[in-house]
Amino acid sequence: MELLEGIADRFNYWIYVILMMIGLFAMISKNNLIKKLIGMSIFQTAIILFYVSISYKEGATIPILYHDQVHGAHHEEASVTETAAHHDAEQVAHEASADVHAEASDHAEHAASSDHDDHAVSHEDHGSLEIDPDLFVNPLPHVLMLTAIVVGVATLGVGLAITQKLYGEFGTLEESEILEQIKSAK
Amino acid sequence: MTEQAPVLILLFPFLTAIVVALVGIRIKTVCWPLVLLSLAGSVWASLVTLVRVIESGTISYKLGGWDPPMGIEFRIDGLNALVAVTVTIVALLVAIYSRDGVISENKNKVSQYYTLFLLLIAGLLGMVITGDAFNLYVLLEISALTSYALLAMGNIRATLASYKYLIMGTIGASFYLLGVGYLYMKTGSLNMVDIHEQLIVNHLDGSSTILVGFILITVGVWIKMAFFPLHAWLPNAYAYAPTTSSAIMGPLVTKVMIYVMIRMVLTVFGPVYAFEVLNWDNIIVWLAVIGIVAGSIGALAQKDLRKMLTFLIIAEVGYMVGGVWLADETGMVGSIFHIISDAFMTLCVFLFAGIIYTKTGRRDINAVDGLFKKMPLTMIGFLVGAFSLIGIPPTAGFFSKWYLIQGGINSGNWEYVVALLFSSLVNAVLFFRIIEIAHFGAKPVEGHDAHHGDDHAKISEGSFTQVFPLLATAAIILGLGIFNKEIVSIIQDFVSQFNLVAGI
Amino acid sequence: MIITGLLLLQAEKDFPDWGDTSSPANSYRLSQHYITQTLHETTVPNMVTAVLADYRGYDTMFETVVIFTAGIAIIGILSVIGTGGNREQFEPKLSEKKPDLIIDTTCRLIIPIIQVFALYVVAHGHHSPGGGFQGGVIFGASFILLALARNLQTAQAWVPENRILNLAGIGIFIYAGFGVAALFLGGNFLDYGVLTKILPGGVEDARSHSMLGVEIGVAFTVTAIMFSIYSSLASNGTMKEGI
Amino acid sequence: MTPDTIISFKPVLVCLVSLLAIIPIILLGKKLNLREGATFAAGFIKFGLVLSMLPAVLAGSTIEFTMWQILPRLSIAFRVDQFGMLFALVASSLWIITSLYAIGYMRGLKEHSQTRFYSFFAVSLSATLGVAFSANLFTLYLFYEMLSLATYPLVTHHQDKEARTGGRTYLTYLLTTSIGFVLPALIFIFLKTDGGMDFVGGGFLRDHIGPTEGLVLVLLLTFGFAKAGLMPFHSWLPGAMVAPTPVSALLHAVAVVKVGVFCILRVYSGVFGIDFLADLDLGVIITWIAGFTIVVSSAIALTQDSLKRRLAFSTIGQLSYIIMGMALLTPYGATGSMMHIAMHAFGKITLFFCAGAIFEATGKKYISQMVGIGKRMPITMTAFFIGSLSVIGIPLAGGFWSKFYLLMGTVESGQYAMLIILLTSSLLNAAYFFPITFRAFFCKADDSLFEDKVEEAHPCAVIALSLTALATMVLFFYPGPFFSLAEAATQQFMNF
Repeated sequence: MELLEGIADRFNYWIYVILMMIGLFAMISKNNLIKKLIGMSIFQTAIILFYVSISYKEGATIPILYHDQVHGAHHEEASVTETAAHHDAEQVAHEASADVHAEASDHAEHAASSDHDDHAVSHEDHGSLEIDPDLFVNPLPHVLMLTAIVVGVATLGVGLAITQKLYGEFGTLEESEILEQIKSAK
Repeated sequence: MTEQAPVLILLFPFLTAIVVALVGIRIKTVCWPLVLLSLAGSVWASLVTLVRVIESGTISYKLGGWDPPMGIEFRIDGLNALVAVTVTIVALLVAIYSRDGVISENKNKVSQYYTLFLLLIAGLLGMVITGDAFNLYVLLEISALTSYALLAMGNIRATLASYKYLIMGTIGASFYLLGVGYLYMKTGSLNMVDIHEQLIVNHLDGSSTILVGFILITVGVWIKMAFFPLHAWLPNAYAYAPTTSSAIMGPLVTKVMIYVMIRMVLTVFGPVYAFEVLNWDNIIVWLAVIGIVAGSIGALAQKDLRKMLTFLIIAEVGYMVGGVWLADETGMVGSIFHIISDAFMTLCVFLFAGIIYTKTGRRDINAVDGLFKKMPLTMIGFLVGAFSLIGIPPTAGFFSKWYLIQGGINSGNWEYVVALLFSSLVNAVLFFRIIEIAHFGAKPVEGHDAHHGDDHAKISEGSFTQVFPLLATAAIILGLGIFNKEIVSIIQDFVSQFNLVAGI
Repeated sequence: MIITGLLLLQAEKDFPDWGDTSSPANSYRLSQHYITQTLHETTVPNMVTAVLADYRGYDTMFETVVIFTAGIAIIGILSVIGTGGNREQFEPKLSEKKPDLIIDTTCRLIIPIIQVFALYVVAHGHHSPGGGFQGGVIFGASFILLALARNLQTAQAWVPENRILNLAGIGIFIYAGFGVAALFLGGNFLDYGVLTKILPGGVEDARSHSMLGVEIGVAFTVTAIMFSIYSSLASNGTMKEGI
Repeated sequence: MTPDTIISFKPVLVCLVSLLAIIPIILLGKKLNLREGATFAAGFIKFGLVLSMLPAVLAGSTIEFTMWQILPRLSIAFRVDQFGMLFALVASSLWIITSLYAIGYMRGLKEHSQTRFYSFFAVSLSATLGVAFSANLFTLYLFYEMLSLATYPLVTHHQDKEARTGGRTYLTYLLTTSIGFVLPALIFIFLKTDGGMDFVGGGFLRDHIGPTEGLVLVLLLTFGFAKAGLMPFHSWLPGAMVAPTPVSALLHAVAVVKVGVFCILRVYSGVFGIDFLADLDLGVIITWIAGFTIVVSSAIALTQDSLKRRLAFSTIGQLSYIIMGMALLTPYGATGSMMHIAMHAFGKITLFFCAGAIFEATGKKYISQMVGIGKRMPITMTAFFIGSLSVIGIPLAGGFWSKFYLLMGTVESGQYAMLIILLTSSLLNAAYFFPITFRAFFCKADDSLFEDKVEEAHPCAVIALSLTALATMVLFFYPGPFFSLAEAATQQFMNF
């Protein structure tokens, strides 16, 4: 039972491993050049899945503050406590995350206050806006993945350009035939 | 202005790359001077940074004004200041050399070529000075992409080789990314020093995620570095590339990857973790030994001059990886010094191969037929490089081998010492084969007093822009050899802070 | 193959011990800081864009460089006739075959909308998901749609080949320009806070304005490079006859 | 003058003189006489400098100078002591005579690319003196490598097929042994001893290494310095006979081989220390190795028909005399071996000069063809006779003294087997030298072998070889400087 629960709990990590294996297999053993590139993109998407699954938090929304919260900042405590209360009710079921919550909240307290003093010049109306970090998904992996996607596109583009040049020269996309032609040509 | 120097090292090649891309299309002749100017600027900046590092220890330059864990920061200490200086000087020398090479080989793509050339150097420099693990991945990707393109611009054989390089390189880079992901999962931070602190604070030594992260990163870096079992793509990648591309990539790309490995082992994971906890460093030293032996034998079997040199690079990589994993202070100092001296040695030999190729148009070893008379300057440059690769005393190669062997003896890996000696002997055989052909002429002539046929009369000395960098590199090799005390003392106090136990 | 087989086993072996989904990484102060402080420091509600453009702005700058290199590399590898000034500038005449009515009208309708939407995405990177990259890609896609609908020449007429490169270059220059401006004004590279001297509003507003500027720069480069990759790949470098 | 250490720039100057001499030689490449003049000038300056240091060294003091401090414990430093002075005196004086001879030989045969020849000649000389004056093992190794590289173009001067194979064997032997054996030994010593590797009278390895390591190190270093031509690693020497005669004369009779022997003696006395070797009784092993080489090489020499190869094998034998002398670990043995360096140098160089002269004048290489040559080339053959006397060790020629001391050394050390070996090998020497002179003078010359009239070789060559022959004679009567230097050097090594 424990193993099953383990797998269920980290379901997306399993998928990531399987995807990565498919990608790697394709890249290494496939003979056709284009198939290798496809394998490569599968491989890169597997990594992106892995990163994104790191940043997931139970019951957290996308890392963008709601419209009301942005303006809510203007009338300080009222809106924050109201949203926090609403969330508390919903989260009481997840006793597991209770301690995380408690510890996280004092984190926010500490971060907010320390941040407060060094921004002496910052505008008063923003004040100590209360944003509970557990409400939002961790944004950092998403940023990293933006870069990884772009890198994937770039490598794919260069790969395709090279395959096109090879095709123009050798007339075939099968690596084995290309090697024969080189041997015969040499 | 000087405290901005760290970022200037990078900015000069980066911004000029874009200017060259835009302006180069219209006026081709403007590219070369621009490239030279930018690289001279970055040499100046790296020297200033080195001086500041010597005076005030590690510099931390916060990018975007955010303090380290939030924003990205450059962390420059003894090690990467030295490597940055080497990279910029080698780049400047190759840039001077490249004027004839680029024009003769891909005449209508001069501006693209130089843009990629500068971006490659910017990528490498960024990798050397950055203190952030993910940023290192991005810059790794840039230098990889530019090297695929620089290779693919050569003849058709080079394009096929660069395709293989692309596949292997992407696997290597993605493994590195995965490794960083694993680390991030456990430590939550991307800044190298921060990760290290987290590793110690929550004493994560035991957790297998960190172990797998470590394996992934090291394997990824090994692939990029063409360490022995994973080196398949290197030989024909560099052999058929345009001369300037192989001249810039031979000495630099592999050396910077070795620097990345050392940075990972020392700063991020910490020597205690990397050597004691894992304690399979002896296996790696054995791998390195096989790498050295295979590289040297491979080089023996080659007819093509540049392919032979690429096999030598594989052997040199074996030196450095072995040197690091001896887990011994002198071995570490030796491998770091070897990075610097080997970059110049490989550059000198590749420049020579490039000049021979442009002059005689032939790749094979006999192209060197009877060149002592016709191209004495080039031959002298080559001689210094060859002696340094073999390890004849006054040159830098001797001293780096000196430290490596010392490290080997201290840490009791005798097989490493034997491998080093074996490969220097093989180098001796290789290079004297060339010197012999250069001295005599390819075809053995009977008779008492053989005067060579002077069919090569038309070959004159290489043009100034080709011969000057070769001689400059030779001078640097000698200089490094004689004045290595200062450099070694910088490395020493960098390595000592990790208080590696001297020999297990 | 054996090596990769070994590696796959490695990936398999480490699986059991991973942290649970509400993993420690998220509790570490770094991500906490991003979530809580972005509003304070950059008045930009969308944390992802804030981190993307400001905290790790240096990363994203090299992001754009990666795309730029890809574009240059592809032109470098493929372009047989070279892009030197001396290439005879043929007049991109519209091909005589009459475009098919349905495709023509639909694309005449859609393309402007796509482009407007793309601009919206770029501009609203602060408040809603989106930003330089996404907007740029959509904008580029609109050109590609045009090239597909008609033929390469018409798309070329709109955005001639060497001007694309300039566009891409200008994009990066804008981005790097912000960084260098910060340098000249005394702050470290890419430190937008220092730009308050020239930009209206407080430190945070300066940060969000400069982020917007950077996003536009990124959009330029991405559009230009997307289209140039398409055009060189489609026409195998000759930039003449597309699909 | 009290025995003290004088710090002076002279030793460095000596080495630099011939190095700097290359510049005028290359510049004056075209104008032959001027170029020869430059070589001579360098030769004389060098010899003068060495002589100027002689009195100080004779009085027992050493001249030291450190050039570079590459590493805290590693430096390129010079130290002139009696032993170094003895060798330097031999090398620099013979250099002048050989350049005189080389002019005659080169002009006579109109060899090509002579400028390159002279410049490399000068470089190899500076390397030899560098070895002579080196203060520590590292500098010794540095100049040793430099010498093997500088002599490669000289050995392969003819640039034809044999030169290529000769050159290849020459390099493979010398480089493999030096990198394969000497380098690890060097590093091992560097690690074991925390101090610098300077040569100290009684050796500095005494308390650092155990007996087995000692044995390994001794063997490594003895065979590492392959230039000394010990049996297994000797075949590069006959191979190098391909070179023009002035090269084989100076280098293979005096400079290159003597450098090998010099390094070995330096290592025994300076690194290990005589009494340390005695404790580990390593001396016996080495004496047997040397003894074996002596007997075998003399036997092979008998069979060689080509004159130069015969001389080469006899050199191998003589070198092992020197090593054996030192390995006897007795005062007489040591003095005898050091004296033998000088005596053998003069003797053997005369023989090589004569071989070259015969080759230049008549084009003959093989002994069988040299019947009745005495009548045509009287001076050359008499010089050959005197040279062979000295090498065999018969009175009236300098060689006698050194052989005499060696014999006394064997008696003193009680190794009678060595005494027998010494005597038999002297007989063998006689066996392969006298037939040549006998056939030259007393046999009847049948004209078919020679062209019509044959007279002496190029005048310069003849003057040079008669000079060296005279020197061997003079040394017998007035061993003088060499003897006193050898005596003082043995004192220094023995009583520490």
